[in-house]
Amino acid sequence: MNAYLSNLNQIESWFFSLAEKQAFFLPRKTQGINYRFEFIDHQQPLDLFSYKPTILPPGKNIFPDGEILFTYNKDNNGHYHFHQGTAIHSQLLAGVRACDLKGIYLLDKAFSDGTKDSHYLQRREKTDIIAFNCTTPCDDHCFCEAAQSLDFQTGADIFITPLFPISSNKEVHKKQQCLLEILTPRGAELIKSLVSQKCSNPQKLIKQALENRPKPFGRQFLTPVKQLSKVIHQEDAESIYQQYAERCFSCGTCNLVCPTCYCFDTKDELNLDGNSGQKTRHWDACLNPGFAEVAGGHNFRADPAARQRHRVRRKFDYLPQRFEQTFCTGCGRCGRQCTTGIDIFDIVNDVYLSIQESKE
Amino acid sequence: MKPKIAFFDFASCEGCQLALLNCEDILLDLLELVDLVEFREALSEKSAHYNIAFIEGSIHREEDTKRLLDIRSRSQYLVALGACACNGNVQARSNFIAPAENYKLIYGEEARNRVQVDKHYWPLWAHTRVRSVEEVVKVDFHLRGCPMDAGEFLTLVKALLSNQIPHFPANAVCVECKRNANECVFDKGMSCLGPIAYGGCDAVCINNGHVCDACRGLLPYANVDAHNELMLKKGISKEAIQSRYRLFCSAEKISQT
Amino acid sequence: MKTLSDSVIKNSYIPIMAEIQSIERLSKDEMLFRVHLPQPLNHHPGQFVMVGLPGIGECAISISSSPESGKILEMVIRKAGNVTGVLQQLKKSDLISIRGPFGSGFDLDEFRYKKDNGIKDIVIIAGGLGLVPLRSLIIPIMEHKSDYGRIHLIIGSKTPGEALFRSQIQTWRSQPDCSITELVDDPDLQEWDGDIGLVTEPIHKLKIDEKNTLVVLCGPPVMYKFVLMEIKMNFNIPDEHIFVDLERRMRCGLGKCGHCQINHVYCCKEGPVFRYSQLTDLAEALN
Amino acid sequence: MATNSRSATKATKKTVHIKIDHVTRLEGHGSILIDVNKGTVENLKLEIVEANRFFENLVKGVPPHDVPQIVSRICGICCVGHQLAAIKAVENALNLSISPQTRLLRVLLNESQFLQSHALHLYFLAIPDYVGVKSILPLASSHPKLIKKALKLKKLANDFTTVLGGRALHPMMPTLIGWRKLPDRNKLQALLERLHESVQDIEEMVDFIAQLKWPDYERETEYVSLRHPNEYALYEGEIFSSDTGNSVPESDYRQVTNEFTVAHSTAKWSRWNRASYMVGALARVNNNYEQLFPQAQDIANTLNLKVPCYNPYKNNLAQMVEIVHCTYHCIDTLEQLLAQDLQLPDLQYQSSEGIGCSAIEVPRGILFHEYGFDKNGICNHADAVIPTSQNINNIEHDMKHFVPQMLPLMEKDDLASHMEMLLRAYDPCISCSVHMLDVHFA
Ligand SMILES: Cc1cc2nc3c(=O)[nH]c(=O)nc-3n(C[C@H](O)[C@H](O)[C@H](O)COP(=O)(O)OP(=O)(O)OC[C@H]3O[C@@H](n4cnc5c(N)ncnc54)[C@H](O)[C@@H]3O)c2cc1C
Ligand code: SF4
Ligand code: SF4
Ligand code: SF4
Repeated sequence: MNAYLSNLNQIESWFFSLAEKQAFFLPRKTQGINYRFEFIDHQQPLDLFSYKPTILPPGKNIFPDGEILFTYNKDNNGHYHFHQGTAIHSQLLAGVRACDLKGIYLLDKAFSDGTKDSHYLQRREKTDIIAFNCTTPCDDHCFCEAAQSLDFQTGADIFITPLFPISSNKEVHKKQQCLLEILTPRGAELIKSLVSQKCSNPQKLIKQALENRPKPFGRQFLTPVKQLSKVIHQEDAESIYQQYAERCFSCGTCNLVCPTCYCFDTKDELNLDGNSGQKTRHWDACLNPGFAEVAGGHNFRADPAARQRHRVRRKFDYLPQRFEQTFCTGCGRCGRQCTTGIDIFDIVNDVYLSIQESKE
Repeated sequence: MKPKIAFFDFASCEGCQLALLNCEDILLDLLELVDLVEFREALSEKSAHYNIAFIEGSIHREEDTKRLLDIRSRSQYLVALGACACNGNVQARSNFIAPAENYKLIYGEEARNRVQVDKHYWPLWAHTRVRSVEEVVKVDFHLRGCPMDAGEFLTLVKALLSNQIPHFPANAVCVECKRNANECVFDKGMSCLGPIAYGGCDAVCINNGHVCDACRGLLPYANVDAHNELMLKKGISKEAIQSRYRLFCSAEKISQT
Repeated sequence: MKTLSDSVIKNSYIPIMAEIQSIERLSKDEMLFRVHLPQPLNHHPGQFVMVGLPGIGECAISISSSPESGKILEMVIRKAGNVTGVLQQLKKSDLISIRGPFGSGFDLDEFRYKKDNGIKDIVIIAGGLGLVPLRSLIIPIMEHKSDYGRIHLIIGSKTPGEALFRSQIQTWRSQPDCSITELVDDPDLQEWDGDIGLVTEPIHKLKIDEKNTLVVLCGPPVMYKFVLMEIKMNFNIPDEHIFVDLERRMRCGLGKCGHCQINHVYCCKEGPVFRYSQLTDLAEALN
Repeated sequence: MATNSRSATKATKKTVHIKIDHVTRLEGHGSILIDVNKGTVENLKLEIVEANRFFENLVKGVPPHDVPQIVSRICGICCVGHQLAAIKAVENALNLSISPQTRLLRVLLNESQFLQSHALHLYFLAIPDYVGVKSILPLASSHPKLIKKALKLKKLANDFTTVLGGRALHPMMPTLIGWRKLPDRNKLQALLERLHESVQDIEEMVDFIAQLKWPDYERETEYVSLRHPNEYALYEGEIFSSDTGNSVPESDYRQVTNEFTVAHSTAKWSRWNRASYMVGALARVNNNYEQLFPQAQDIANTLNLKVPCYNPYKNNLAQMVEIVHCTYHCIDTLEQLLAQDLQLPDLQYQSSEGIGCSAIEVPRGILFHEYGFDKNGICNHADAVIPTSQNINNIEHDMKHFVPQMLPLMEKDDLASHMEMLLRAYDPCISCSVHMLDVHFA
C-alpha cells in the first residue's frame, strides 16, 4: 500500500476539513489529567500527539451505551410492527492508538462470532479509523508491548507514524513530519484532501522513527503472555483473587473502561401510551454483584473474588480459548481508573508468582 | 380502573413532588393513566384507598408515625420517595444531637418550657428521632436521591401500571460516571463517595462539576473499609471523612462510628 | 471489516409474534402454553427460546414440545418474576414474542439404538421443572420407541401438587422396555400413588449396561451434585455419556451479552445441555 | 383579638367554627382555625404544623462549601434562593469576592427561579381558586391552551435553572466564589431564543388573568423589601420599609425581623415597625415600582394593579408583573453574559474565622441567612429567616381583620374558602419557615 509524508500543520487542517463532512472524533485533554474522544465541531487548536489512553476507549463509539435495538408499536388490530433501532451514521475516529485498534479488532471478532450482531457490525462498517503509532509508552500503566498490541495496525484505514521524538513536556513543532500509511481503499479516499507528498521508502523511515523507542516498551509481564494464559487457565490462585477482592468496590469501572469488555444488559421500555416501546442495550459489568443473579435470587457469582477471577480469566483464558487472542490489549485503563488501585497487570503477575512460589 | 395514586409529605423540602410537577412534557399524559387522588401540593381532593402511596419526607413525631401507619393500612404499594423518606437525608444529622438540646438551640429554653406544658400543641413540637419511612412501616419500593430522579419515577409507575415489579439495579455511581465518560473526581484532586453509593442518578452531580456525596445512600455491598482507606490515602483527615459520610448518610452504618 | 459479506445483517433482537392457542394451569406456579407459530422452529430437543412481550421483556424458556410438533410450540412457564408474571396473565389468542431456537440441545441420533454405537439404556432424571425441557426429548423417543433401547425415567417433584404431566407420563408407561419412577419429597397430605423420596434414591436400583448407557439430568442447581455422586458411586458410566441441562441468567441468547457465561462457554450457545465430560473444565458449572 | 373589637360590634350574631387541616395547594403544612361565637371572633389561628427539621443545627460542624448544599434542602421550591443566600453569607463571613461574570450568572439563576416559582404558584396553585375549581386538572380540559402555555413557561424556567445550575432542584453548579462548571454556551443561546418567544405567550396569559375577579378587600400594612440604587432589587440591596421610607443595611436584619415564638406554630414569627409586615411580590412592586421594566409596568396597568396596592389577594397580580419583569431582565442579562468569553474561576479559598450574613429577594420575599465559622473554618453558627415566617404574622392579622368585616356578608363555606385563598395568595412556603432564632454554638 501507499505511504505519504505530511506535516502537523497540514494534518490539522486536513482534520478540520474532514470534520466538516462527517462526525469526527479525536482525543482531547480534559480539564483534569485525562483524555477523552471528543466531537470536533469548531476550529479549536488540536493537540495531536500528547496522549494517554482516553477515559473510554474509542470502540465504545461503535458499541454505544443505551443504543436502541428496535422500536415497536401495536396497531388497532393488536398487530405488532417492529422497526430497526437507532439510525446508524458514519463516523471517523482519529487518533486511535494501536492498543485500541486491537480492542476494536477483538470486538469485531466477538460480534461476528456465531450469530452476527447487526448493530455493532453495521456501525463498524461505517466507521473510518485514522490511527496513530506510539513512540513512547503513554504512562506507567501501559503494557501494550507485553500484551502484544504494540504496532497493531489491522482495522485502521490510515496509520500515522510521527517521524520525530515525542516527549510529553515539549511542544511539538507544527512543521514536523509524519508518515501516513494507507491501509484500505477507504484510506486512499480520505487522504485525497490532505496536502502531502508520496513517500517511496516508508519502511526505512518507520524503522528509523521507531528505533529510538524505549526498550522494553512499558511494563512487562513476569513471563510471556502465552505462558501466563496457561498458568491462569490451570491454576485457581483463589487467595490472590481474594486478596484483590477485599479492596474492590464491585463498581464495575474496570469493565466499563476496558476496550474488550462488551457484556451488556437489555431493557424493554414501554411508552406511556402502552402501545409502543423499545428495546435498548446498556453496558454491563461482570464485577457488579447482580451480574449473574437469576430469578429466585440465586447468584452464580456472588463472591467478589469469583467475579475478580472471572474478569481476569475472561481476558487471559476464556476468550483467548475462543479467539486465539489475548483479550487484554495492555492499554492500562482498568488499573489507571480503578479508584482503589487494582490493576489487572498486578493480578496476573501475582497469580504467576504464587504458582512459582508454590512450586518451590 | 385507573390506579389511585396519592402523595403524602412529611418532613421534607417537598422537592420530590416538585420534581414531578417539573416533568412538564409527560405530566398531562401521565395524569390520563392514573387517578391522582391526593397531592396536597397541587390538589384539593382526598381518598380512602390508594394503589400507590408515595411518601415524601422523614418521620419525626408520634403524630407523623400515626398518620403514616394509617396511610400504610390503606395502600397497596407504598413507595419511599426521595432521600428524606429513604434514609432521613440531611435532617437525620440532627440525630447526633438530643431532641431537647435541639429545641433549646433553636427556640431557646424559655420557649421550649412554655410550649412543653401546652397539651394541645405539644404534639406538634414533640420531635423524637429522625427516622426513615422504612423504620416505621414496610416500604415496597425506594425512589432514592435528593431530589428523586424523574426517570426512575416514571420507570416505577410504568412498571406498576403494566403489572410488573419495578427493578432498580444496585450499581455504584461509578457505573454512571463511565456511561457519561466523566473524568473521575479523584483524578481532579477531589474525593468522591461514588464507589460506595447507590447510582441511578446518572451521576448528575459529577456530570456538573461536583462530587458525589451519596445522597442516595450506601449500597448494600458498599466496601466502606476500602473507601475509608482510599480517602485516608488521598490525604483527607479522619474528621473530614466522617463529616463527608455524615452529610447525607447520617442514618447509615458508616456514620455511627 | 470493510468487506462484510452480507452488508445487511438480520436484526436478531426483533422477535416473531406467535398466537397463544391455549393455556393450561399445571400447578400453583406453572402453566402450559401452547402457541401457534407463523413457521416451524425446527428445534432440537433441549433447546430453548426467548419468550416475552415487547415493551415488557424476555426470558429464556425451554421448548417442551417434540421437534416434530411443527407450528405448535409448547412451553411451561413458572411465575418467577416480572416477565413470567406478566406472561401468566395472558389469555388465549393473545400474542407473545418468540426468538430462537437457541442453544445446543440433544442429538437424537446419538440416543437411537444402533449396532455401532450400541446405546441400549437411556436414563433420564428430572427434578421439578427439569421435566419440562426433557419432555422434548422424551416425547420423540416414546413416539418412535422401536428406534431406541431401554428407557428409565426418574421424575421427582416436591409435592404431588407440583408433579407435572402426570397423565402423559401414564401413557408412556405402556411403552415396551420402559421403567418410570415418580417421586415426591413430601406427599403433603395429598393423594399420591407414586414413591416418596429424593430422585437420588432409586438410582442404585437401575439395571443398566454401564458401558452403553446415556444419562440425562435436569433440575434445580442443588440436585446435580447429589445425583452425579450417586451415579458415580454405583455405575461406571463414561463422562461423555452423561448430559446435564443448566440454567443461567440470559439476556441475548446469542452468546454475546455475557450473563450466562460459565467459564469459557456461553450457556446459551454451547449449552444449556452439556456433557459431564465438558464440565471438568468448567469449574463454575455446578456452582 | 383587641384589634377586631371595633368591627365585631357591627357583625351579625353568627356562630361559625372553621377548621381547615393541611391546607392544600401550598408548600408545607398549615391549618386554619377560626371560632366565631355569636358574632365575636374568639379564636383565630394560623397553625403551622410542619415537623421541625432544625436546619440551623444541621450545618453545624461542616466546612463552608457544604453549607449551601445542606440548606438548599430547606425547601425544594426555594432551593436556589437558599443556596444563593447561603453562598453570599458564607462569602461575607470569609471575606471572599466574586467576579462580575459570577454575579451575572447568579442574577440569572435567581430570576430563573422567580419565573418557575411564580408560574407554578399562579397557574397550578392559585388560579384554580379564581376559576372555581379544585385543582389544575379540570383546567387542563377546560382551558387546554392556557395550561399548555403555563407548562411551557414553567418548562422554560426549569430548563433555564438546569442549564445554569445543573438541575432544576438543588442545583450543584453554583458554589462559593463561582461556578463548578460553566453553563453550556449553546444551551444559553437556545434559552435566549426561547425567552424571546415566551414574551408572546406571557401576554396571552396576562389577558386571561386580567378577566379574573379578585376579592374586594384591603388592609394597609408595612411593606418590606430590598432596595437597590440601580435596579429592581432582587439579588441584593438594603432593607427598605414603606412605613419609614428608609433602608437599613442587610447586616441589621435582626432589627427588622425581631423573631418570636408562638405555640401554635413551629415556624417563628416576625414584626418590625408595627404589629406585622408583609414581604413578597406585592411588597416589592409597591416599594420599587419605578425600577420595573416599562413592559412590566404596562402589564401592571393592564391588570389594574395600582401602587400602592393594599389588597393582599393581588399579590398574585404582582407575581404576574414580576414574571414579565424577570423575562425582560433575563433577556438583557443573558445577552450581556453571552457577549463575554466565559471563564471558569479558580474556586480555591482560604477558610478563616468569621461571621457573615446576606439578604436576597426570593419569590416569596426577603430571605436572610447568617453563618459563623471557627478558626478551623468549621461552621459553628447559623441563622435563617425565611419570607414565610415574616409573612405568617401578617396573614393572621389579615384574617383577623377580614373575618369580622366579611362575617355578615358571607356563608361559612365561602368564608372558609376565602381564608384558604388568602393564605394561598401569599404563596407561603411553610416547610421553609419551620426553624428559627439565633443559635450560638460554643
Ligand atoms: C436455558 C433456560 C431455560 C429455562 N427454561 C424455563 C422454562 O422452561 N420454564 C420456566 O418457567 N423457566 C425457565 N427458565 C427460567 C426463566 O428464564 C426465569 O425464570 C426467568 O428468566 C425469570 O424472568 P422474570 O422476568 O420473570 O424474572 P425477573 O423479574 O427478571 O427476575 C430475574 C432475576 O433477574 C434479576 N433482574 C431482573 N431484571 C434485572 C435488571 N434489569 N438488572 C439486574 N438484574 C435484574 C432479578 O433480581 C431476578 O433475580 C429457563 C432459564 C434458562 C436459562
Ligand atoms: S474498578 Fe476497581 S474497584 Fe471497581 S470493580 Fe473494578 S477492580 Fe473493583
Ligand atoms: S483489561 Fe485493563 S489493560 Fe487490559 S485491555 Fe482491558 S482495560 Fe486495558
Ligand atoms: S467520580 Fe466518583 S462516582 Fe465517578 S468514577 Fe470517580 S469515584 Fe466513581
